[in-house]
Amino acid sequence: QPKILIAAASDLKFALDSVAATFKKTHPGTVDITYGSSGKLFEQISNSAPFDIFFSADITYPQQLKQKKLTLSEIYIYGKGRIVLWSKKIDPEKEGMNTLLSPSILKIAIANPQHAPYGKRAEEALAYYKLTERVKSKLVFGENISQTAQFVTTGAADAGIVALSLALSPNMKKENGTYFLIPEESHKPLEQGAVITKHALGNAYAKAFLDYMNGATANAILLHFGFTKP
Amino acid sequence: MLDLSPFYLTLKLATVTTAILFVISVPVAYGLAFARWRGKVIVESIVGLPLVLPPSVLGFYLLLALSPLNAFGHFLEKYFDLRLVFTFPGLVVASVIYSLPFMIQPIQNGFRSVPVALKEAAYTLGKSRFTTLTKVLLPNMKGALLTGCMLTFAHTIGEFGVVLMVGGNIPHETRVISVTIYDEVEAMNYHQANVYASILLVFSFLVLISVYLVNNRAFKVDPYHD
Amino acid sequence: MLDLSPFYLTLKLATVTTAILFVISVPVAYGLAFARWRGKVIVESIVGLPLVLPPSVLGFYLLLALSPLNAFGHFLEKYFDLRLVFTFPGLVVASVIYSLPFMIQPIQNGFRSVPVALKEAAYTLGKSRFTTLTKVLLPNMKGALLTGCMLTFAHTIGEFGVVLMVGGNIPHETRVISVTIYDEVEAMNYHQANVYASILLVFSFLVLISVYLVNNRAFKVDPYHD
Amino acid sequence: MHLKLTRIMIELAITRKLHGAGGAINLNLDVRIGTGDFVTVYGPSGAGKTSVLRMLAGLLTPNDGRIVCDRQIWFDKSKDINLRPQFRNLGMVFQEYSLFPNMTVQGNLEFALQKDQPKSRIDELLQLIELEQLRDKKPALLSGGQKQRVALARALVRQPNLLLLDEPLSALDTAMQIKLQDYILRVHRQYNLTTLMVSHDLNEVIKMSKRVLILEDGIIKKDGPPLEVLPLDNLKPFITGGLSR
Amino acid sequence: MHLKLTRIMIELAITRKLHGAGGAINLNLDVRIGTGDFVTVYGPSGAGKTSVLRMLAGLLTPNDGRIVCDRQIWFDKSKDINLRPQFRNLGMVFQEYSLFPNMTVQGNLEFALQKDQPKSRIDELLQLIELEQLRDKKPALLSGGQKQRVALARALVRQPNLLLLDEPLSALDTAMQIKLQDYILRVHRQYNLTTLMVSHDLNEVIKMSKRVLILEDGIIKKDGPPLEVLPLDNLKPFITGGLSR
Ligand SMILES: Nc1ncnc2c1ncn2[C@@H]1O[C@H](COP(=O)(O)OP(=O)(O)OP(=O)(O)O)[C@@H](O)[C@H]1O
Ligand SMILES: Nc1ncnc2c1ncn2[C@@H]1O[C@H](COP(=O)(O)OP(=O)(O)OP(=O)(O)O)[C@@H](O)[C@H]1O
Ligand code: MOO
Ligand SMILES: [Mg+2]
Ligand SMILES: [Mg+2]
Repeated sequence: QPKILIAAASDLKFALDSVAATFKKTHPGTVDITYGSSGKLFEQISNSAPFDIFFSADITYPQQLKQKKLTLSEIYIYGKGRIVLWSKKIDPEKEGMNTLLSPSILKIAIANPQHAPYGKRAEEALAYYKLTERVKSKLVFGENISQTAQFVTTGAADAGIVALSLALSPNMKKENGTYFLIPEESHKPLEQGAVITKHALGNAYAKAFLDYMNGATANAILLHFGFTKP
Repeated sequence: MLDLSPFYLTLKLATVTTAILFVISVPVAYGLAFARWRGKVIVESIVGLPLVLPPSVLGFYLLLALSPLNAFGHFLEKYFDLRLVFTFPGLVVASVIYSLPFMIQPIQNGFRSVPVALKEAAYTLGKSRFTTLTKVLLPNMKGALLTGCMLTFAHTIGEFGVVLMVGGNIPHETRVISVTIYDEVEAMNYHQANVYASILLVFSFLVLISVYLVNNRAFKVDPYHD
Repeated sequence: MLDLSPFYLTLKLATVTTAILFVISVPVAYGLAFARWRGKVIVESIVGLPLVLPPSVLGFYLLLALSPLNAFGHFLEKYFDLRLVFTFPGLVVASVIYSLPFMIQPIQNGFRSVPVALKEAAYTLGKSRFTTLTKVLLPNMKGALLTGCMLTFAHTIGEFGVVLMVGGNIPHETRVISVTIYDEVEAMNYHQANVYASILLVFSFLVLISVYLVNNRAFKVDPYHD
Repeated sequence: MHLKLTRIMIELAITRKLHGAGGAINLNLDVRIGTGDFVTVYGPSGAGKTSVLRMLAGLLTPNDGRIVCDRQIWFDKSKDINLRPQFRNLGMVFQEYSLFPNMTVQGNLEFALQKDQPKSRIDELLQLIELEQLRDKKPALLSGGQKQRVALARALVRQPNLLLLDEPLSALDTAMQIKLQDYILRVHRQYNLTTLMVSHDLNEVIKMSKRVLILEDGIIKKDGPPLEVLPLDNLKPFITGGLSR
Repeated sequence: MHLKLTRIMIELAITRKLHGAGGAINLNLDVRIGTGDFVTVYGPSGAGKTSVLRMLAGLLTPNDGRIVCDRQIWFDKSKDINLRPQFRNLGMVFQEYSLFPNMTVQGNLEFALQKDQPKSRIDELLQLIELEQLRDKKPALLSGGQKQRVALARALVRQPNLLLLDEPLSALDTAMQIKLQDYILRVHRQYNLTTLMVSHDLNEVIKMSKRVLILEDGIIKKDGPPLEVLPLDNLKPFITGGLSR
């Protein structure tokens, strides 16, 4: 019975669960996935965590692993992430980014730009729209993109910049929010990279999974969750 | 360029939390230690529950409760113009709930370790329960009080999951030292993280040393027994 | 479909951690409570330090220390064939360090609250220090021992940051209940999270209630004083 | 002028079950004590003497009956009255001292001081018990007899109407005993204090009290003047036993 | 046959500073006690009696001097010897009982039992102190005198060579005192125990001991047979004082 353990960035939560489910139908075996912030997972893999594949929200982490010779494959860019402005309080579709200036938006959640890839992009987008200074006092920071989503879905923050993949997930849709897709030109691309790590040595199942990610089914699922092909 | 505000915020949070919890815990622990009503164990157990919830989960539920979209948070906002999420007062509320058992448990045990005879002696001298509490019971359980305050204070300093959730990591408002160090680690600024952590450790070490020095003096095994 | 393995792992972790810490803490607290050498406060303070480090930072440093890439972890792997990171034994080591002060501090205070006269009486009866410890001191500080064990046990159940960092959230190996609930919250599976949290709370509540019931019986204020 | 002898300070009619050395004891009392009387409770170890004082002080609850002091009901089972110890104006010397370990000798006495009392009262008492030089020491450092003296002084600070003394001088040498007995008698007379003392020292009982209650197995076996009710034959053979050896 | 009178059990030559009621006391002793002797230490409260016993037991460290017991050095400042209390084979009754609150009456006695001793020893002693019915009770439930009896019995369980009794009968009624005095004397003679007792009860001292050390302010003022060194005039006026009132 083949078996792999995957470490994946939290923005992949729903997409990768679906991919794994379909994968298992054609490739019987066990696929366990541990989600977390890309930085933490990178740290753990660097210190010999038993993960076979690493899906990062930011391509730089797999690149660093490769430099450290902790990988077994090339880096595979499985998609580009997008960010959205999400709110329960106001429909951001109407005014786009300027929604953030509304007096009824008291708190805006973004992921921590210091270490979360989605946070960095959010910050860039704010700068692009020259909002940085004007909303600075409204910002609150989630540890990763999931926590940021919790800030807005619970209503603790009035609006937030989260991953499109999360906004499209059934669980977040249930929350009755609306979102505005932030134009791509406002920030650097969110290149999502995956790599097989040293731990998978001799594990063909890991290779099979990554190959499957490249296939049509997986791509359709990824697209459904808003990950466009680069 | 070291930002000192996290240290300041942390110290403030730990001090305020410890003070509030002390004031809450002394009467509650007193009641729990001496009361004899049946339902007591239920209260005792509820008081212990915050301990078993993972901090970030506790934080999440607090976030829900305090969110202006929900009844309680809405009530606070509407009638008191108070929004607790992502504010320092909110952190205090969260820390108080989170650390409750660390203060109550040792103090309750302390109350029980004071000989009943002392309480009785104070009563026959006509002293009220309050005077007996402040002049006889508490001074004879200093060790327990100190244990409670120390565990609470240190625990609040190291507190992270709840604070991150309820506080939202806002610089100068809710970004305490634990969150700051964590951010630096995650950003792989290990040097900066080490600097912060070292300062925290050295500072805490100094605080602990002075507390223990004072405490040991207070506890000095009386010279009759050597 | 509820996965029960996190509960099992958590219970195992909390039990093993509490047991190990108890065995470590009794002698250490004994030494700290009664020893008179000068450097004592330094040890006391060091013992208290794990408290002030944010769990995830402590976890990070432990990860570094135990990683086979670094000296200590390498040494363990080479000579004992022991890898602690991302394994259950590693979680135990981390939890023991993390909860150390919660066990030592109350026990140390307990030792001090037993009247010296009892120790003296045992000695004049020719009893060794060990017999005096087990038959006289410990039985007369049950409350303190219980406080230590309860705080440690509950704290380990709720422990999260350290476990996540050192354990790495690996199913059936290091995915304890705190991490599981957190994962469900992160995935916005609030229903599932609530189910897990409720089971944890109800279970903990029952444990706490029974501990308190037994404890209250042990502590029953003697009927001469009513 | 009132008839001092007829005024009653304490009416005690109570029962309480105790675990005695010879099986269950049923402590069963029905006594009246006049204002300003000095009454001793005498009886073998475990007879229930301390328990009687504790019930008067409100520290032990009778199973049944009533206690009236100075026309105020302190305890009445049928009416469900049980005045808390704080409100029973009395002074008590505990058989096991119960000094406050956190306070100095002086602190223990000052704690008993009431607002309207002068501080000089403390100095007076410290001098009486000959512990002025140890006033700043904590009880843990005192000898047994020194502790007992502090316990006595502490009970005397308030000058209450009712004084309960549980073997107040048992740990003291003869000279100190005599001195403190004389002092107790002096304040007893001066302030017309009603005093209930437990003592097993025959000499002391004879010297101090007008009335003795002989308590045995929870029941008052005899009640009367010391020379009539005490087992005085215990006195002589004892001394001669030693002398003639 | 050996010359019993010349064998020395204890050699005590020590000094220790104490906080006395009249300023600092310098406890300064130089005494020898013969094997099988019954010696009483008599003196005012705070004179240092308990401190002497504590130093013998190894619970208080002398500032200087040496203690030799049965030819074994227990303490010698100059040689830096200080035998731990556990290894000084003695039995001690503490002035304040020091019973173990976690054990029952019987448990307290059994704790003192040594491996080779029969359990029946406990029953014997429980019977002697008349507490068989309370054997399963914890000390907190006992009366003062009952506690004192347990403390005495506990010290007697081991039948040590040296017995240190700190006011062992002060809380008991006369009848019980006489009974236990007789018992102590019996075991003392039977096992040739060396016994050092602190007591302030003149009758008791006269009855029990062959030799009395009068301790005042830390110094032995007199040393001799009870009838020669005790202040016997305290006895008579005391009783008559009461009787003639
Ligand atoms: N709350 C209680 N319930 C039942 N029995 C008790 C309680 N308290 C004490 N006793 C028992 O009652 C008896 C009388 O105790 P008490 O302390 O009144 O005796 P006493 O006359 O003062 O004796 P002593 O002279 O030895 O001090 C003892 O056998 C004691 O064990
Ligand atoms: N460790 C100590 N250091 C200094 N002084 C002490 C110490 N322990 C006791 N003292 C003091 O020494 C004196 C003698 O105490 P001790 O207990 O030996 O008296 P005692 O003769 O047994 O009196 P009593 O008959 O009242 O029990 C007291 O004044 C006491 O306060
Ligand atoms: O997906 Mo991230 O690494 O939590 O921003
Ligand atoms: Mg009594
Ligand atoms: Mg003494």
